Amino acid sequence: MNLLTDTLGMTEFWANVVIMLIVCTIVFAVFALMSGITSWAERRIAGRMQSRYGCNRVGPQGILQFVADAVKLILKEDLIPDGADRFLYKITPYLCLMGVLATLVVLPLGSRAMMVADLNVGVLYFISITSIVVIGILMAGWSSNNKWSLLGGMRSAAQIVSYEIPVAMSLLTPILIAGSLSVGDLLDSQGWLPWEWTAFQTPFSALAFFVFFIGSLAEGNRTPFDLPEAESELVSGFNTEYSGFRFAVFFMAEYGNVFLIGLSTTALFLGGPNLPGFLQGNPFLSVAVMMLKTIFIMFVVIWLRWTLPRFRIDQLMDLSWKYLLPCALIAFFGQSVFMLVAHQIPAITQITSIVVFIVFLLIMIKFIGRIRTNYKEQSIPVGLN
Amino acid sequence: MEIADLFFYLFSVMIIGLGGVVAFSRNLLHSAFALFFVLFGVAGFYVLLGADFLAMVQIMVYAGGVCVLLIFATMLSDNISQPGKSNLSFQTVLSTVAGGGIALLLLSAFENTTWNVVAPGAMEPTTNSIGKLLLNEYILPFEVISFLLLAAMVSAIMLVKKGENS
Amino acid sequence: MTSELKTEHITINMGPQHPSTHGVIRFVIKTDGEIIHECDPDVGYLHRGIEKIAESVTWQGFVPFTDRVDYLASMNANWAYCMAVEEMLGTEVPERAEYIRVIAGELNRISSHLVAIGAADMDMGAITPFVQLLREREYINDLLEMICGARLTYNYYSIGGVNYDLPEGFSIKVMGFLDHFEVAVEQMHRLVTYNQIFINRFANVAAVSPEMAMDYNFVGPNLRGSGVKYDVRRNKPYSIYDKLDFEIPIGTASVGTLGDCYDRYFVRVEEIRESVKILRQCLQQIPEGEIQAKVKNAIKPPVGHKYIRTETPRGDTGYFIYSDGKTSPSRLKIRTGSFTGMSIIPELARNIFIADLVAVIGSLDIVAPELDR
Amino acid sequence: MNAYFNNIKNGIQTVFEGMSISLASFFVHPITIQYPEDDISSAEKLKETYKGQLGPMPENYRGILDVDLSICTACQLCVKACPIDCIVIDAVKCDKSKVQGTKSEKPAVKTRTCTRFDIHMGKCMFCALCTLACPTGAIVHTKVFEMNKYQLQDLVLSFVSEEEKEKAIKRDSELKVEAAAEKAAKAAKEAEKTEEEK
Repeated sequence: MNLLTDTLGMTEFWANVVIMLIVCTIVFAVFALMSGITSWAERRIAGRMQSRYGCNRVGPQGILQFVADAVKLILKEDLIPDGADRFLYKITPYLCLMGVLATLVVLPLGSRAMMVADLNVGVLYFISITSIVVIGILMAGWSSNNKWSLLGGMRSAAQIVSYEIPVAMSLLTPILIAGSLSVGDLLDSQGWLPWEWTAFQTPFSALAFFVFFIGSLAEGNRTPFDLPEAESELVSGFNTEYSGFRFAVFFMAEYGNVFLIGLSTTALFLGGPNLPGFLQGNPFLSVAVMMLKTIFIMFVVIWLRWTLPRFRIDQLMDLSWKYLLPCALIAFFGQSVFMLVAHQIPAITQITSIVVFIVFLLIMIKFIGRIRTNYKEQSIPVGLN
Repeated sequence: MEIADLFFYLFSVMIIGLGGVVAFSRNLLHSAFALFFVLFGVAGFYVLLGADFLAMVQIMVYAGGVCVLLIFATMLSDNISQPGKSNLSFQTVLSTVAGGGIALLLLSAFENTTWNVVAPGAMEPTTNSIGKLLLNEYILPFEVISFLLLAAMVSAIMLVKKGENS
Repeated sequence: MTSELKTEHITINMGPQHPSTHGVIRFVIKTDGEIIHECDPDVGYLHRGIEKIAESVTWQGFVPFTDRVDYLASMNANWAYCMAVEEMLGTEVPERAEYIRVIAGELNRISSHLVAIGAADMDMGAITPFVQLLREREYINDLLEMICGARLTYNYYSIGGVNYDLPEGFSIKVMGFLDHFEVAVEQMHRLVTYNQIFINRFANVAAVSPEMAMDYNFVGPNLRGSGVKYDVRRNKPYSIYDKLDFEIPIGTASVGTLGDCYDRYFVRVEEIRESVKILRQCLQQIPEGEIQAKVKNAIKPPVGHKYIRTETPRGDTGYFIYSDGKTSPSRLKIRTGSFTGMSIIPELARNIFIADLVAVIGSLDIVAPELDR
Repeated sequence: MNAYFNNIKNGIQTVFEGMSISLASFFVHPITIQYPEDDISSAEKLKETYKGQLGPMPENYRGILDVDLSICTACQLCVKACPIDCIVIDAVKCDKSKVQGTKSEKPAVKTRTCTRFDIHMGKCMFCALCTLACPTGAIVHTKVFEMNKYQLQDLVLSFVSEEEKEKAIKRDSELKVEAAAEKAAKAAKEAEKTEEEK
């Protein structure tokens, strides 16, 4: 800022504009790259889970596949269906992308200092800005003049609107722990050790973490909640009619959403970029830690997609209203009571968090055991050769 | 010109222009979608005024909730799957009277209010104080309203369930 | 408050190109939002006139065409046709040939059921089990390729026996494969069949009562899914099935109502296990000997007609043959299982979700070419 | 209420089991054959790459058809067996050994030689009925399955070249002349004989 105003002789206004543009470019570049890489990773992971290779032709291990895809989609003819609402049809993909991108404003790519804006209503902003995506998908579905698209749009809107509630409710628990709505404060309320993360602090916050993760999967239209795009039912849902660059934008928004799920889960529940004391403030390390956790969560999201079947629309609503919402409320209420108790007996906080983490570890050990047995079963030779 | 001024004008243009679309568009869904952006622009104004909490609630409740419901309701109306559905109004007289009345009311309110002009300065975040006010001074109204909303919700479910059973 | 909201039904074309119609079928559905009011299946997109072709090719020459009736279970279709002609001629098939026929037929039944349950999984959005099950099917294709050289349209059965003998070491290879297969498929069932989401999608959807199933002339796994214990292999044994020990699985309403999608699906899962049992028995019992009965080059069956029923993966497949003593059939009619399954869809697809219709099609295991022939 | 909690319990358990299975298959080696790179006809290479999961192409694979004209007797059995009439054979009666340069122990006149042996691979449905019908094993399925062509006409395989055809026809006419001459000679001889007898 000072550099721009002093040395280049800019007015404060223009300096602001330039800084805004630079920040936007950086964030957008990271976002676009991450969504591209996610789409590549998804295909590779899906391939390996299905005993195939996945894309491995363009570039080393096929990593440039998304570039090739983007080039192909940009060069493709942009079709607008007959009878479509042309104006709405054209602007919709950008609206969806905008909704996803806008979320990045309050999510840190690294430490607290590396947020675009540390709003003091950050969490609220994060929840509410999703409505742009809802409108975008509704518009896409309606303006395509295709009944499958319309059904997809309606499904998506109903789904996102109803899953916003358990997500918002589950976020109350970390808000209660941090005592603030600012994402930066939420980061500061967690330590670098796993049992200092919000997710493992109490059984209730673990429950909230669970609800939040499932809810954000649903908001990101990922399997098992990918009803708006349910391939076997609605052909491709709201983006059935889109082709060319507009489809590429939808695609980017979709995979960017996976990145956002990872980023938000990490920042709000998994300790974010927090480092041990003596390394605190090292920007590279904090970015590395943040990205590592994010990529892990993204892997889990992709992994879930290639594991589970899809819900039906009424079961989806059941899950939201009958299962997740009560869970979120229990988590919120339990956390409040726990904090009242912990106010009297301070030692209980530490003990609970370690116990919760040990329980989590035990589950993981069991889980790894299952993976080992399944792997052994899969490696039984076929004996055809 | 401050950066905030730029946004002020941007949001103003957005609200007025899209407000015009809401009022004059012949396509019901175009109006509904435009309304979403009008509400969004109003939220932008709240931000400029330093009412951050209010702005977020505006987006969450009005833009994300009410407006989507509105669009749902619009889509339930006849023949809406065809784009280009027009919504010609035939009750010109009645709507002129109603609209003019409201406009007069607002104008008189605008004229008769003594506006508290505050010097521009660093505006404090409001979330904290709103929360404190709600849970201390206004706890009773707050609880009463939440109870009312709960009752409304339960009764709505009851009504729907009744319809289902018969 | 009493006045009804006026809504209109939307008419949607599901197909002929649609990811879940398993080929070229069209469903015209009238929906109220997500709920289907009326569904009108439209067949005939894949009509190739196979029954008419029979009238202009020789008796042996028609065998490769039966491959194309149901491309997922060509062996079984070959078998049905060959049996019908053999009955007309009065030819005795050598015992080794019968064993080979059962082995090939049951291998093909497994591979067909793998596609059926895999496609049902994929319709429910679980793509990994589908691909993994197809991988297992690929091994079966390899095995069948070893015995006849083709992977899909086998033309393996000939009138009076089979075309080729089993290659050397085939039994060991099949046994080795079965050891792998049982475990691998069981794992895929843990991945999707017993998954709670999957069960919720399939259980209690589109239940067909036993009476209804018989009224609509259901056959094969669909009929057994409704709890009717009827299998041509047991009730009217042909080939060597009366010597073999296997169960007829029926729907048990384990998670929902009797005859729902899950029952139909699960009968296929059980049938794969039974087929594995049959295969093991056959491979142990298989005798040495001829594989082909003496049949003249130009077959001329006596004047008359014959109707043969066999149990193919898609149910009771019947071949009606009318011969007027010439070198080609005078009239041939094929009765297939998919067609009877299709006829119940308008009945089942009333007041269910669009997503359920996909489940219904998947659980009925409809193969488009078999509908139209 | 019990069903409600059972649903949650089963849901979590089965999802965890499913996740462990899909992660286990994540570590299993893929079985896709990288087609142009991997040689699928060699068993050793496949065994090495795919850990014995994949079988090589079997010896009796039913690929594109091939004809060994040296043992073909032009008996037309394959033409009769083919249900879709994709094989066309024209033959002349002539000495195959002279045309093809192979030695035949059969008497020259009785062997038939193809002047045309066309198979329309675009029509062929690889049913192997022709190979089963062939008494000498002249027509066989090879292991070749790559037969992309730019022109539909290129899918018609002609096993008899123009040159050979001409040769055969020439030889045939020669033989005919020879036979006629022989016949004439024989007739003359017989006539002589009868005259002598007379």
